[in-house]
Amino acid sequence: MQSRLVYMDHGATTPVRKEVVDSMLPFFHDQYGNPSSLHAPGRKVRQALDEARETTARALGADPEEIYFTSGGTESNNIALRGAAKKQKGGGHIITSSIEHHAVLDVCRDLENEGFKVTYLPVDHYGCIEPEMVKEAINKDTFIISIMAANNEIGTLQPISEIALLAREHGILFHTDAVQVVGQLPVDLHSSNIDFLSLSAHKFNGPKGIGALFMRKGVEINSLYRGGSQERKLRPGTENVPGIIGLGRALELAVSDIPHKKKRLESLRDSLIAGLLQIDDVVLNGHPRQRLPGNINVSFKYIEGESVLLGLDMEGIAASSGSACSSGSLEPSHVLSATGLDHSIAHGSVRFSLGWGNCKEDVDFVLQKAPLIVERLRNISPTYHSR
Amino acid sequence: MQSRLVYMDHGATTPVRKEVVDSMLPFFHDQYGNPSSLHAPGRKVRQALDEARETTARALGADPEEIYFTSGGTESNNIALRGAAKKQKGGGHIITSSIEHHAVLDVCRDLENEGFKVTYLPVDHYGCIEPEMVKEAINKDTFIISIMAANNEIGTLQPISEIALLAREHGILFHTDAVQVVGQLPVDLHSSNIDFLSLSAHKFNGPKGIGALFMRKGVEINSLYRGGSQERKLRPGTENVPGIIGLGRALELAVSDIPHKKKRLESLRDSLIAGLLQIDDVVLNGHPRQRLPGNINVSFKYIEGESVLLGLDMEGIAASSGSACSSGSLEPSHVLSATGLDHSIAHGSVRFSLGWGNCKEDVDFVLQKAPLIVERLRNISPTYHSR
Amino acid sequence: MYNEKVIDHFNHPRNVGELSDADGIGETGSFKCGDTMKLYIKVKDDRIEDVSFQTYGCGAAIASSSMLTEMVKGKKLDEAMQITNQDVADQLGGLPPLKLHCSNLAADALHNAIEDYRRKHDQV
Amino acid sequence: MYNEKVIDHFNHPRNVGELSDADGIGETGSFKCGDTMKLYIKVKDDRIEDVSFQTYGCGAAIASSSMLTEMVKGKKLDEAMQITNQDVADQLGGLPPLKLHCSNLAADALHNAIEDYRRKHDQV
Ligand SMILES: Cc1ncc(COP(=O)(O)O)c(C=O)c1O
Ligand SMILES: Cc1ncc(COP(=O)(O)O)c(C=O)c1O
Repeated sequence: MQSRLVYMDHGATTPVRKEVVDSMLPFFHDQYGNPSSLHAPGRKVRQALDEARETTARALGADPEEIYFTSGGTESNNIALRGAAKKQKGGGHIITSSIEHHAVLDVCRDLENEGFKVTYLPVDHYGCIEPEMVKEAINKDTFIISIMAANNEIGTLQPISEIALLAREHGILFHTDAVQVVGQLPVDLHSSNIDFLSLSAHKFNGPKGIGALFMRKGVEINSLYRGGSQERKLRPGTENVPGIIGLGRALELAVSDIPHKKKRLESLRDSLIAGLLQIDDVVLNGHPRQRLPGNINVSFKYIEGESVLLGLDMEGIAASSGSACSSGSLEPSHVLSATGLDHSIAHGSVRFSLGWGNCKEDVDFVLQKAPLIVERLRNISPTYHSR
Repeated sequence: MQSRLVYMDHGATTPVRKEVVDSMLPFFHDQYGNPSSLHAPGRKVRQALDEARETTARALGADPEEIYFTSGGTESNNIALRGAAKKQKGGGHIITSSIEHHAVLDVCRDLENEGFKVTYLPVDHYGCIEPEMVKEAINKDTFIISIMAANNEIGTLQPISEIALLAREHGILFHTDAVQVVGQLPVDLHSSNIDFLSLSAHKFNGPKGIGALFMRKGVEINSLYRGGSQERKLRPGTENVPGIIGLGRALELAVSDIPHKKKRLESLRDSLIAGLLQIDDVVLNGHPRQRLPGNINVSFKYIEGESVLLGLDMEGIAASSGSACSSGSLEPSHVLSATGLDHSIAHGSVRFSLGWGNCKEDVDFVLQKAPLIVERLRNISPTYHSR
Repeated sequence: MYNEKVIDHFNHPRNVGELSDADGIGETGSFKCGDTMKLYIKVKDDRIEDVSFQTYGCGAAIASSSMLTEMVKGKKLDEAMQITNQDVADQLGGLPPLKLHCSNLAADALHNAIEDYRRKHDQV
Repeated sequence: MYNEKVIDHFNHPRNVGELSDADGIGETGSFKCGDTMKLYIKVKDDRIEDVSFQTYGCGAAIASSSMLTEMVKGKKLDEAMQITNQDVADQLGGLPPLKLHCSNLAADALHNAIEDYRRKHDQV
C-alpha cells in the first residue's frame, strides 16, 4: 500500500474505530456464549446484547423492540420491502425513486416479476425527489413507499419528513434507506413518520457484516428467512454478537460526534468542491447545499472516471467513480443518468467521500494532485482535442 | 460468572480461537477497504478475501467458485432451499426429514404455504433416516432433497453419501445442513454427490454471524436478496471481511485438528455417557455409535431438563436441553418426539456437547455433580415418588 | 434470567416432600409443558398449619412451589384461596415472561388442596 | 487488479498524441462504456514507420492503446492486420476479466487505420 494514504471513499466503507474494536474483543473468546442459552455464559451475552439494542435505539430515538439486527444495509432493505410485499400476498403497488441503491431498486424489479406494480419516480437535475410527485403516484393499491434518505453517489438529501407524512396520511408504509445518513446526520425516529429505516454499521466506523432495520411498533410484515426465534423471528440465526456490540458502540460514538463532525466535514467538502471547480470543464453532480456533509461528486469532462481513479490511486488517494468501467456493468451510474447527465459526462464522474480522519492536508493534497492527473489524461483524450 | 466454568455446550456455540481472532484483527482498522473498490486499500482486501475463499474451499474439497459466504447456517439453509424453490416457479416436491433444524424445517413449512409439497421423513428410534424411505418418497415433481448431516440435538449421523447418490441418480438436487459436522468430521465435497452444503463458523471456533454455502458448479438457483454483485449476486451486500477471514482460518485449523480431536472427543464422550448411565433411570438419546464425536444426550427420567440445566449451571456447568421449558416453546423437542420418545422422558433430556478445551477433569466434574443434582430434583418430584 | 430469590428457592426449596397425615391434597399439571405439582396441607382451626409440595418442572415451577408454601403457612383458608399465581410470581420478585406459565401451577394446586380438604370435611 | 505492466503503460503511455502528417487514421469506440480511441499511422515501404494514439477510456483502454503502438511500430501492414485484441491483452500480461472489453478498442482502431491508409493509397 502507498506510504501516504488519503482515504476519501467513506461512502464505500470506513475504518472501524479503535474504541469499537475494543468493545467487540471480549465477545470472541471470553464472553462467547450463545445468547439463547439458559446458562450463565449465555445469559451474560444476552444482557450485553440487550444493552447494545438499547444503545442503538437511543441513538435513533427509537425503542429497543423496534430494532432488528441484520447482516447489513442490503439485508435490511430486502427484509423491509420483500417482507411488506410478502404480507400483501399477490400484488400491490410500490413507489420508489429511480436513484435508489441496487438493494432497493433491484428488489423492486424482482417484485415486478412476482406481480407487483412499481413506480420509479424521476428526480430533478440535482437528484431531488419532489414530494408532490410522490402524492400523484399514490393509488389505492399502494402499500409501501421507499425513498432513500441520502443518495450514496451524489449525496443529495431527500425531503424524507414530507414524504413520510404523506405516506402516513394515506395509510401507506414508509421505508427509507438511511445507510448513508445514519451517523452523519441526526435521526429521531419517534418524532418522524418513518415505518422502516435501514442502516449499515460499516458506513459509520463500525464493523462490516452487521446492520439494523428499524421497524415501528405495530407494523407487521412477513419474515423471509425461517429458523430460530432470534430477532423476534424477523431475522433468525445465531446473533452476530461481536458485530452487534460493535454496531451499538460505533453508532453511539458517531451520533455523539455529529454536531462537531458535520461542520468539519462540510467545511472540508466545500473547499474540496471549490478547489475542484477551479479546474476547467468540471461540473458538480448533486445538489450544491442539500448534500451529505462528506460527499463530493464531480465530473471531469473529456476523460473517463476509472482512469482518474487509477491516477489518484497512484498518488495514494482512494476515491470512487460512477463510470461504467469502474462498476464492471458497462452502464454508467443509473443515478447520474437519472439526473439527466449526458452519458459522456457521467462516465467522467468521481466521488470523494470524506469521513472521520480526513483533514485539511488531505484536501490540499487532492487539490494538488487532481489537476495534474486530469491534465495528463486530457492530453491523451481525443474528445478533449476535438472539443 | 462461575469461577470454574465447564463449558459443554459446543453444539450451541464455541469460543473463537485466539489464532482466529488474531487473523481477523487487521481487517478492522488497518485493512478496512471495501473489496469492491478499485483502489489499493480495496484491492488488498479483495486479495485477502480470495485467499480465505480458497482456504475454505480446500478444507472442504471444493473449488473457490463453489463457496458463497453468508451470515450463518440459517441463511445458508434458506438460500439453498428457497433459492431452489424460487427457480421452480410455482411448485414442486421437497423431501426432508422430521428432525431437521428449524432453519430447514420451518422453511419447508413456509414453502408449503406457497404451494410446494413436502415429505417429512420419519426416523427410527436412534434418529436415523433410512435411504430406502427417501427412495420411496421420490416422485416426478421432487426437485430437492434436504437431509442434515448430523442432528444438533441427539448427534445422530445420517447416511448422507447414500442419499446424495440416490438424489443424483434421480436428477434431484441434494442439500445437507452440515452445520454440526463441518470442522468435526472430514468432508470431501468433490468426491460426493452433494449439491449444497451449509456451514456456520461459530460452531467450529470461528466467529458468530458468518457462514457459507457450498453450491456445486453448474447448479443454478434464484437469489433471494438483491443488491450489489457480491458473492456472484447470490448473497449481495458488503462482505463481512473480518468474519470471512476468521471463518477461513477457523475452518483450516479445525479441519487439520480433526484426526486428533475426533478421537479425543469420542473417548471423552463415551466415558461421560458411561458415567451418566450409571445413574438410575437414565436413557441415552440418539445412536450409541453413529453420533457426533462430542455429542452426549441423555434423559433423566422423572425430572425436567431445564431444572437439571439450572442445577448444573449453579455448579458452573453449561449444557442445554430439549425440554419445552428451556426453549420457551411449550413443546418438547421435535427431534426427541420424532424418535418416538415419550413426552415425559423427552422433557428430561439434557445435551452435553464437548469441544476444543474440554478435558477429562471436566467429564469427572460433571460425573461428580450430576448424580447429586438428579437426586435432589427427583426428591422433589411427585412422579419419581409414585413411579 | 432468574433473579436471586428464584435461584435461592430453587436451590433451597422450602417445605419439600409429602405430609403423610395431610388433610388436603391438591394436584395440578400443565399438559403442555409437562410440569406437575402436588401440594399437601394440614389444617387446624381453619388455618394452614403445615404445608409441603412435590414438583416436577423447571426452575420457575420449583421456585414458585417453594415460594407458595412460605406464603400460605399460617394463613386462614379463605385468605389462602385469594392467592393468585401472579401473587406468587410477584413475591418471587418477578419471573421471565416466557416462564410465567410455569408458575401457574402453584396457586392452582393450593386451591385444589383447600377444596380437597373442604370436601373431605364437609365444608363444601 | 491491474498488473505492473498495465500500470506502467497507464502511467507512462508510449506514443501519445496526433501525427499531423499521418498516412492513415483509425477511430473506434465502444458505444456501451463510452471508450473512444484514435490511432494515427505513418507508413513507409508497407511498414508502420510511426504510430500514435489518443484514447478516452479507463486504465485498461489507455494501457492497451499504448501497448499496441509499441507492438506495431516497424511491423509490415499485413502482419499488423493479424494482431488481435487478445494479442494486446496477452502482451500486457493479462487484464482483469471484467476489463477485457476495454482492451477491445486497440486492435480495431489499428485495423481501421490500416484500411484508411489503403483506401487513401488505392490499395483496396
Ligand atoms: C444443524 C443446525 N443447522 C443450522 C443451525 C443454524 O446456524 P446459525 O444459528 O449459525 O444460523 C444450527 C445451529 O444453531 C444447527 O445446529
Ligand atoms: C444507500 C445504500 N444502501 C444500501 C447499501 C448496502 O449496504 P451493505 O453493503 O452494508 O449491505 C449501501 C452501501 O453499499 C448504500 O450506500
